[in-house]
Amino acid sequence: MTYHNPPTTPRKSATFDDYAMSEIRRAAATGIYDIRGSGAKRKVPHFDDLLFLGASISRYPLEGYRERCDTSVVLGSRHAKKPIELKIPITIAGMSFGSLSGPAKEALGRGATIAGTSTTTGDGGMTEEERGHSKQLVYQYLPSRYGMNPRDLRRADAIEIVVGQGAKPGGGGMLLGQKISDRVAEMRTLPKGIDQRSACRHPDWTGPDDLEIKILEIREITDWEKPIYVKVGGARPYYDTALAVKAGADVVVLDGMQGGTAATQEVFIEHVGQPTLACIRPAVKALQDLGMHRKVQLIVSGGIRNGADVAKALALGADAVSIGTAALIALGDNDPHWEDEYQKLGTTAGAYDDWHEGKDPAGITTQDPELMKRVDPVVAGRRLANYLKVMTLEAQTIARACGKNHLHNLEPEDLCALSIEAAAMAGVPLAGTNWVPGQGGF
Amino acid sequence: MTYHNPPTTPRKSATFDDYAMSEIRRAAATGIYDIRGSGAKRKVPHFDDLLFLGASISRYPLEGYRERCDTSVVLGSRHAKKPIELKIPITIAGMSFGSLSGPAKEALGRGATIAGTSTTTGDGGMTEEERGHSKQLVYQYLPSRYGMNPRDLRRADAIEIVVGQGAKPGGGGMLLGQKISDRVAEMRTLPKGIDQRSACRHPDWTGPDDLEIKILEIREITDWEKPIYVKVGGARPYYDTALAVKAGADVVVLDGMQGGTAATQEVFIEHVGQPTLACIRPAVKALQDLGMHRKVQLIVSGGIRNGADVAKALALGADAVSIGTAALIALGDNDPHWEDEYQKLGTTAGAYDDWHEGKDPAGITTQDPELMKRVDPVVAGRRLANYLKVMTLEAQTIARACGKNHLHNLEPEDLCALSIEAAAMAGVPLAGTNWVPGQGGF
Amino acid sequence: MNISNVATAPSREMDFARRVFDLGENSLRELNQALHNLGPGSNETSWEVLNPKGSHSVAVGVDQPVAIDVRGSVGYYCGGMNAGGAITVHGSVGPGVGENMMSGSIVVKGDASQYAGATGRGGLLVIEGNASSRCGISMKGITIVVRGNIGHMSAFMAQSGNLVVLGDAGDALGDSIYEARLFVRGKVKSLGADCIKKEMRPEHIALLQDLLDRAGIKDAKPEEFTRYGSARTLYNFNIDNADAY
Amino acid sequence: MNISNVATAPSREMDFARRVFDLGENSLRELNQALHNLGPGSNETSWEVLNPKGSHSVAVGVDQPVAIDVRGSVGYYCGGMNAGGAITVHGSVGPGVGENMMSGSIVVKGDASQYAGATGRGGLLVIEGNASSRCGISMKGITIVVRGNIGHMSAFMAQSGNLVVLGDAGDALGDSIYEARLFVRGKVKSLGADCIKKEMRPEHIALLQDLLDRAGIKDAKPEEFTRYGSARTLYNFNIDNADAY
Repeated sequence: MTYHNPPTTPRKSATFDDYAMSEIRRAAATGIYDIRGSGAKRKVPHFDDLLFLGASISRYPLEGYRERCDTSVVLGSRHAKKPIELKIPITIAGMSFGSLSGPAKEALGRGATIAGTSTTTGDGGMTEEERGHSKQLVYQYLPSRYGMNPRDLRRADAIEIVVGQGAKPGGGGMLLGQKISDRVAEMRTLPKGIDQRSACRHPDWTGPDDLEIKILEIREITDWEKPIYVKVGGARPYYDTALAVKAGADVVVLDGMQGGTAATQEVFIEHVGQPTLACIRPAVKALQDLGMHRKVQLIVSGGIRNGADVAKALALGADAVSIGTAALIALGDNDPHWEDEYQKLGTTAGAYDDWHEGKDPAGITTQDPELMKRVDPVVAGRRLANYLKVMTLEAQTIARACGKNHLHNLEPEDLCALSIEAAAMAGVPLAGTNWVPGQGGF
Repeated sequence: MTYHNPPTTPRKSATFDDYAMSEIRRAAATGIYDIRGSGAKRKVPHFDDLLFLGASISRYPLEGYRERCDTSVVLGSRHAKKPIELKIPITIAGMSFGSLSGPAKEALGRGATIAGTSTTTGDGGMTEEERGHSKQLVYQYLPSRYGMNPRDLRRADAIEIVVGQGAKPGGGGMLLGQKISDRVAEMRTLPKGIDQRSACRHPDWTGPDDLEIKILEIREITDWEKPIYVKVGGARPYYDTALAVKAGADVVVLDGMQGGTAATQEVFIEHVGQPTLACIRPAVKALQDLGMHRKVQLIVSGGIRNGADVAKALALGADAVSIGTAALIALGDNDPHWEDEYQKLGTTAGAYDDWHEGKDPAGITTQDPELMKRVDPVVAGRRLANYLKVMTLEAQTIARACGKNHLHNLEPEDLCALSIEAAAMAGVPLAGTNWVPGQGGF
Repeated sequence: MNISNVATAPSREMDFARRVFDLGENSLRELNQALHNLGPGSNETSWEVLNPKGSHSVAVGVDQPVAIDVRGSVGYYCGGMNAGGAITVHGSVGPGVGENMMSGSIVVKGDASQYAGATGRGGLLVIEGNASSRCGISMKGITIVVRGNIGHMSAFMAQSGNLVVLGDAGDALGDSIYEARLFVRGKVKSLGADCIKKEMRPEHIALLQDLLDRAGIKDAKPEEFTRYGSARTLYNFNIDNADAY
Repeated sequence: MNISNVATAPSREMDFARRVFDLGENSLRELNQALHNLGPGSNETSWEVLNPKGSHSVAVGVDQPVAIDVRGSVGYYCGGMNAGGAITVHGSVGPGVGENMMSGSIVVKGDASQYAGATGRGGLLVIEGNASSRCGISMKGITIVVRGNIGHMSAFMAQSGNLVVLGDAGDALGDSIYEARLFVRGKVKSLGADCIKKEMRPEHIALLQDLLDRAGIKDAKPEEFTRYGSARTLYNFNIDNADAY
């Protein structure tokens, strides 16, 4: 054998990894921070780090017949004359018309209605497609107030006051000029083709004391009929939940940092807000401390993907969950079917998140009339309904295995955790031990 | 079906992985340890493991594109008659002329000046390019004293006494003969083409009591006009910061183990010093214990890549950050554009770190007149300015989301951690809990 | 009968008896429910509200062309989301008067607090006293006429509509403004980012005259006003404008 | 008038009154500021400093060709970074006398502590007593002449310049030396790594004679000295020299 002089093996830095370097280059070339859609992509402690214990021999000594495992949930019974009754504890989160195409919005309404759950409007107002095809529709009341009007307020089945979103707690929005079609511009009372900024605070109130008065106004306008939700991003979940309840909310919607967005600064998405898993227990604690758990309902969102996630969120104390990204994937977003076109856009199926550019090959996050045609609202709606039903079945399977006749009977004691972080966040013991790390309240 | 005898699946060792084995081979072939540039490449707890909470109901955010969020910082007001005033809290770290080419140094000066911040000389003295193009220039006072002279000392806007660097706390430097051009040799008063070692201790003082006298001398020479920084590597940050303050420093520069270097032993880079994240709280504690926090400024460096890193360092108590590696990447270092040439050098874009060999295809870490031409100081300076502005915008985005009108108002209480390690190092609670692991001092 | 605003008052053939509603005796809920119960052809077109004593949400969500006189001062969101009503407040109003108004008119005899006419989409809001900060914030088509002065940050992110001020304007007028038109007769303390002074062309004179007429203002001439609007430099993001953001 | 060093003293046409500065009464800051305030054509070319009592940083950063007599012993860094001044210390000096000197001269009548002339780039440093360890460490062009002995580790990493010693040298002389020239008249306790004895060729005799003349030394001949310099084996790293590192 002859020896040669080997070079050092090339090695990349974990700190300056390819992504960090490419971001520096992008910043150097463009001078503007990266804006993108979708939620936090980094790995954070999540529901996958929890396990259900299942039933044990001593608890079911004899074979019993399977009882019904109920999945229904009532939202808004605290103050509303007409609370919302859902068949399944999974709702479709608010996604703006503008970020999504008309057919996509229609498909969401169709699918949710088949599955017996509600959809939500979003920044940009209520569309006829959505109202028409949704049996139960939640109308978002946002800082931008794009398209807000009393007629739609009264046509809605519930009203969601959006204080924040998990992808950007404390941040506003931005819809780039490319996506402003005639229809979007008209709904938003803005010229076509200009960047549309959404404010981060509401124009006519600040703080929990004002919020209480704002809720009163909306109740008066809608004659105390409709449930009023308050949606917050996962920032200080204990305080935010407590304040929403004190301000009079019927339902608190809590969106963790993995929650999707249509367009936000990458730095915001990845670095601001707490993981969904970390938000639930403090929020539930706030409800319990106020004696309002199960009286004011808690809807949790941000990275819900399957029935196990649903069951775990409920076991930790949520009343329901909400999905955004997962619903879009069910409709066909980021599907390998369009891989060629994703490649042309410099990305790959599964990684496409430049939704603000409006070039979505799957026709979902776009306002391009041609691309939009790729979404058949009937077929896509059916797909969404299928997916919602599967999630529900999965959650039921788990609940039955734990001997529960209603999903709401799942408890933290049914869980254990695979990592110290998840155990501490969820307030459940590490698997195989009775150690709940960092115990001592929130 | 016929059965065959399957071979064992080939399996590599996690301990003797490819990199470890190739290093053994390299050592066996060459008889010298690996010298390279850049910082620690292994994965260590870093700012990515922290999150900002953001504002919601209990705190009010500032309007993202509107409400003022100040970023200015004053350095050296403790003793200097003429402190340094920067528009942004991100400075360019000291990188030696010799390790970098003249055009690269000029580009750093141009970019920093556009962005309203300072640059720093480095081992090897002050060049005209740099002094001419930098509105604010910090002059390093190093053990080697290459090129040190009273005229440049007085032309500088501040003086940085370098006690150590994060990549090699306690170690000296080495510039291999290949990189010693006529100009470099002349500035360093050394023959061309020989290896240049930089000492690890200053030739005329040792220890904190001597340092106090050395600082007095420099103040006397510069008539107490200029801020005097003391730069230390992240070794024993509590004591090192406290001693720098007691010795009379105006500013302490603290460089964590991920900090870059022009040429140091790989074993030193990867195995000596503490991660940047772990250094900040002890240093801030030292300042607080001495009643000097915000009076003596703390600049943190080592692996700063984006505005989130900046915001997190500031929230933990730093007054500003400093960048080295990231600035080089912004200028074009390790750019995939030169992939063919990187391949010829036996490496790949993103992994090239044999900067001491002077063959940098990007023309940055070289003294080769032909390669050097690849850096256009005007274009590269503009790129750096873009990058600095993006980082600042990102940090502002976060600060606004936390309701701050100045980056310096970010606090540890605005943060939570994703891992037990990061929570303990940063002294902030694990997300979703109020558990600060290992609390009880440093 | 006191109809403060003939120009926009609903036309009626007969004047039926007024309905008088005393908030000292009945609840806010009853008042608003009664107003919402009015059908399209209702005869009860004239209402009077006594003793509001700073109540919030007085006459919100009105959706019929009725005249409502409020005798006294009110709290937040008076006339919020008004669609067609002609509301007159004989006193001062709290924050967010006429927020998100769709059509109709609101006349305030006294002063208005923050956020007057916020996000309003149509109709006419007249404030005979002063308006405080953030007047016309995020306005989307409403016309606001203020006899007195307006406070800081007014017409912030104003998208469309008209803001007419006979007195002075505070700091940062029209910051981040889109396509709304601002007319100020007095001094402007400072303009916000991307807001500039613009030429008063004949069509603007005509428009402003019409607005003043509709607000029943006789003692001011369009020529005395200066027009302000968007420089449109922030319409698409550019890094060199970062300081303005 | 006492000019200790005629060879390098600045030439002057007239002898103005001396400025006398008593450090027992005025502060160090005032002394150095006064010296720095001197302009290129200043008349105050002759200074006397009384009662230094071991002060540090006496007459640092002098940048004009003035003569300064210090009466007594001083602390660290006396005459640090001197550029052109002719400084005479009538006593002993602490560590780092004339550190990083650029030009001019410093004469020490007594002994010098560690680091004398460290990193000096030019000019002449004369020590009439002994110099302690690390004399001429990292020197970069300065000429140092010591009448007595020098301590260990002198001329460590010396890059360039001349070190002349009339007495003995301590351990590890010239360790890791680059291109500086060392001349020792007495014994050398030991040589440092890569430092070797070298031949005294005629040009070295001439050079050394010139240096002795400039230092005003009449009682020593160049021929009595031995020259030492770099073996240049450590100039580029080789694993087999690792022991020397």
